[in-house]
Amino acid sequence: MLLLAGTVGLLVAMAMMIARAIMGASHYDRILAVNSFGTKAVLLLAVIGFMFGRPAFLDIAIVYALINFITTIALMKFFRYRALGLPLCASPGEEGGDG
Amino acid sequence: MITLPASINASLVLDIVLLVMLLVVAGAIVRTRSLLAAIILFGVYSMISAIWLVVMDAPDVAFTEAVVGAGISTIVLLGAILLTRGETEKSDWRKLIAPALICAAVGGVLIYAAMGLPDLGDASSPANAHVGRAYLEGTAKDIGVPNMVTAVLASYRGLDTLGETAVIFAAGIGVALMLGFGPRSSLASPPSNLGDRHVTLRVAAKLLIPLIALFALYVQFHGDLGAGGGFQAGVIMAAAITLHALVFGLRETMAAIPSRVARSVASLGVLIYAGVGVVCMINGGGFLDYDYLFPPAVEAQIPGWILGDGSHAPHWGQHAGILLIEIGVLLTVTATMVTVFYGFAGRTVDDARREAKR
Amino acid sequence: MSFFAMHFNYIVVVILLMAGLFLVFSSGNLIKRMIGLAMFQSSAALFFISLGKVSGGTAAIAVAPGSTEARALASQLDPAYVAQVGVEGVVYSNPLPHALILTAIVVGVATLAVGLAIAVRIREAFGSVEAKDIDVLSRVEATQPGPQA
Amino acid sequence: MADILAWAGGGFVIIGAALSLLGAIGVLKFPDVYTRIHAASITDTAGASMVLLGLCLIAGLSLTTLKLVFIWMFVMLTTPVSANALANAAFGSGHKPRIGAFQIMRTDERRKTPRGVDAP
Amino acid sequence: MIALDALHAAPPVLTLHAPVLLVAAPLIAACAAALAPSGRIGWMISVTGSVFAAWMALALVGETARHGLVTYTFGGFAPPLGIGFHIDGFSAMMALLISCAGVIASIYSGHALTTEVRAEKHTLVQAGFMLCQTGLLGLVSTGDAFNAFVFLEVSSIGTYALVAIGESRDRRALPAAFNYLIMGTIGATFYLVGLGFLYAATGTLNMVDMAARLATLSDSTVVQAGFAFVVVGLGIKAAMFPLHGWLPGAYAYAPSLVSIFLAATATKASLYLMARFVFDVFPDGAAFGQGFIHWVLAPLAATAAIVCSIQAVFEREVRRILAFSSVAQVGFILLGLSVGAAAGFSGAMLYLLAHALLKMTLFMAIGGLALSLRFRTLDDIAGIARDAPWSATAFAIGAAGLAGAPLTIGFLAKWRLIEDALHAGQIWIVVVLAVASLLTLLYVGRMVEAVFFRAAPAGAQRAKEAPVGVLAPLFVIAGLCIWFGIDASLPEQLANSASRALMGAL
Repeated sequence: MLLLAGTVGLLVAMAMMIARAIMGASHYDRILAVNSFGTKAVLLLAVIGFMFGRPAFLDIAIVYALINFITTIALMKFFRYRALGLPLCASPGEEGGDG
Repeated sequence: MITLPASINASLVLDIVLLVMLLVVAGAIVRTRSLLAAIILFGVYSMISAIWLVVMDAPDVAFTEAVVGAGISTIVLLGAILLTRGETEKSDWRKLIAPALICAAVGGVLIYAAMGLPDLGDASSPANAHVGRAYLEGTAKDIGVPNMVTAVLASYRGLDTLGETAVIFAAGIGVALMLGFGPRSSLASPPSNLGDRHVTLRVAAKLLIPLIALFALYVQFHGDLGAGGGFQAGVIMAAAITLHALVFGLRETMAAIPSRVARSVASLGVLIYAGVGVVCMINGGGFLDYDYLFPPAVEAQIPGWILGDGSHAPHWGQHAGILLIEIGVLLTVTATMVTVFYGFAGRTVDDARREAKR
Repeated sequence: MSFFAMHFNYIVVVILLMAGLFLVFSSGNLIKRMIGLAMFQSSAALFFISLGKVSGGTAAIAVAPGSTEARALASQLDPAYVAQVGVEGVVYSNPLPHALILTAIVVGVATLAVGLAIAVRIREAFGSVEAKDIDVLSRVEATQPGPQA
Repeated sequence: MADILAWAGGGFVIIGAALSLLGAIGVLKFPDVYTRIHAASITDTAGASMVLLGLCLIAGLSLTTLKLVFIWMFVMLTTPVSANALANAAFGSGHKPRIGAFQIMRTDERRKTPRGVDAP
Repeated sequence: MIALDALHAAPPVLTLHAPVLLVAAPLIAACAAALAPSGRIGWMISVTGSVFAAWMALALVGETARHGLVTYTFGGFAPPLGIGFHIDGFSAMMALLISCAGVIASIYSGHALTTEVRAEKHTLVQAGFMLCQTGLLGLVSTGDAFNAFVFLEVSSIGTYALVAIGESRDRRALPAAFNYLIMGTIGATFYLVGLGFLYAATGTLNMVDMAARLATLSDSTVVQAGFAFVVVGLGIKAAMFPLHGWLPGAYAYAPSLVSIFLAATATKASLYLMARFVFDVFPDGAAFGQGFIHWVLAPLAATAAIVCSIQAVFEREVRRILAFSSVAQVGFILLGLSVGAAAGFSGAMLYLLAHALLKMTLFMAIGGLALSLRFRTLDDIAGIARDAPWSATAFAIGAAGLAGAPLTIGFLAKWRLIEDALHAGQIWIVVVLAVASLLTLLYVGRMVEAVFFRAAPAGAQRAKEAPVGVLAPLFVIAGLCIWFGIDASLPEQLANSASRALMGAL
């Protein structure tokens, strides 16, 4: 029962994230919304697994957390550098840039 | 009349709530004119449908949808709009009439037909009662792995999965044919005009990449016990490599895994899969009949303790066969996804201009 | 009302299918068409998975018969129902559609990758990914090279 | 004993969900990207910790707990990092915060960027 | 000419496994070709794989002629639990057609690729080509409806990229490939949705089992929707009349290797699957039954045969003429199928074989000319017979066959088609066939006139005769067109056995 309440709370939070992702304003807001949505989805998956009596599904939650991170980095990189293949700094040794 | 307990009602409610969310997001995708917003929303769409799949008792599919829809598709789409343009033009409403009519016609037929479908969750519907039930009852006896989806996928319908691997391989070939094999212009140059260091990100990535790869292996070898399998593991492995490329640059990644190697590994994976089938055939069975994977003399030598509660016949061949073909799938999928990423990320607008002039 | 709830999945499937198809046909932008195509394909996935659901079922990953987990799962259901549709005391959903849709999703992502790769090349060759511009350029091309154009 | 743990676990899950909900309200209501990132990342880590702690209590000691701990580590590692990367990217591309030290903008500048829409 | 049931092409061990070797050989060849160090070796691998597949197909033709039906079970699980191949005369004929087209096209590709595609991509093109062949061969052999979907997609995804690499000759290949991809995927997904309905109604995916269960079911909206979506989906893939929009572009702008192979096989493999569903899976009465054939299939096919022939008459680009003609010919075949329930399918089958041979000849002759000359319209190839007499001769043979000139297989096939229609008492079909044949004569006449009887425009680029590597497979095919026109016992045996297979229940 308590888990059900938790589920409902998370679902409402996710719905709000969807609203933010649709309204957006800037693309950074959208990325934020997706990222936060993903985190909540991870939690929801974990809770659902317990609620349905199959906690073995936590693997999916792990995958979610992971993919969510990578997608966020890719999106961030997309906006900042307009290229996916560039390194994030000059090279492992020296840190380039002028401020 | 059987009364439904609370958990079933909960799952029905979850089902409906998630589907409504899905509809809302789909509507937003149709409406938005910004391609980026559409892509981001499509990521959300995949995430919702993955949660829905868990609610519908399909964790394996949810796994795949999560790694494919939210992961690979988003990254590939991003790569594609980098090389194209971000906005769509507003279309004239008169041009929307014909598509709307076609869709309405198709939808009308479908709705009409769907009303004749059995109720959701009807255990006695033909779909669930005939062959599907036979798999539920037969897996323990025929194959001996707990995950019945893996059993169906890898053994009962192993040929489908061979075809699926071939499809992935074909996609890798297709993308390589279209976009080439990785960077031609200098991608080593850092974004020097931006003063970012991203120390946190680099440290975190260094920590995470081995963990992700490890997790991929867990998913791979846990696939016949729980949700997971070669395809999912392959995409996760490719995600680890993608993360490396995103943070440290494509040059660094390609120094470790050249595109030539990636392509060879992709075809190697299909060869392993087909090879298992051929070995079974040489040993006297049908193609992909894993029970014939080991000649009887060899099978007799395998000690009983390797797998075993002894509750069912051991099925060494089935276990080994599924393991081997899943490795084949893993190799093909990882290598193909990496090839696809190289194709999209390795091309820059400069390349495009040069190619256009040629 | 119950009929509606029990067919709600199919209705959503149809709406998503229509939305995807509409996007494919109405959008001038090739990338957006591919997104529509992906949505369209995913609706087929939703359809199959809905067909394979069994009320009160659990994922088709065998639970050891007689274990605590199995008993906990069965305790939520009517014993008569479990005896009728369960396998060794546990009710499972149908694994076949799951296996099929795994394959279909893979086909979908393969299509997406190839389609986007072609779209990128189109942009490079024509300078646009709007179907309108491409049509115009193609038509011009069709009349150009012939000596009596 | 098990009952008490289950109830306590459920309580933690609800607290976690409530935190996530609060964060979501923040993301919906706050005026600019930075405040929204702030709201989301703090409540996400805290909420996740609470929910996962609660689930740990319910699960008892098993492989499941290990996985929960793994998820927790993962969330603690990735959420702040992505929030940081996001804020970094937003700031680097010239988004101006609406409150705090950067609040004092010239009036003409403020007029140019309507509420909720960012400068390119 | 030998009788097919005396054909023992392969040793018994191979014959036992011929169904799977037929599909596995090109698949393994595809992997090997992708690993090959150079394009030349990739080409050899591809030829070897195709030849092996053709050998297996020949063995299967013999087997089916003797036993009527060859089944093969995968994974040791009998259908409907596992996947089984289900090869009868129709499948065997299609397998032989596809694999022989593969052999011819892959031999031809040795020369053609070097001028059409950049060297670094040769191995990949060969791999994609072999995958395409794998998919089509699997499609015609499998007895499992979902497995057919998988094989359909294996071949399609390979094909999309192969069509698109035609951009190096004409950039319009790219939008054509994209269109093909969109329409192809919509078709495949429609098929999948239809399959979902059929699965919901019957609970099985195996076609034999499905047919058996459908026969016991009363006609429901679910079954009808399943039928409709399967047919529309496959109709898109087979370029059935109003759904053929993708075809002209895809065939016209693809590299010649691809257009040769596609023109001979791709739409026909989808037609095969559609025929399986319409005539085998849905026995008379289920779904829309005869009503569908009489009121939907036949009229659409007739419209296709006439409208697309007219389009071909008014088209200026050579390859597009051939492509439109392909859509029209699909209409001919469908007309043949629609009278089949009454008069037997052998006319349609013969026509299918004939059209594959003739279109291959035409596309290959055009491809051979294109090696030395960039051309698009009929004007560009005016008078080319003086520069490249051999290619032009082969082209003329193909064109004559298409027009239905006596002493070619085209004449025989048309004759049989008309005979079948008369036998079924469908006079209007005879009229349609006659009108469409006249139109065919018109556009074929235009092409032949341009090639042979018009002077080359002054100052135009001169073509060179195609190299021997191209002329050899070209003349093999052109020779077959004539030989079968004189002694048609082999194609007739194939067509009759296919027709029997389709007439009898699964």
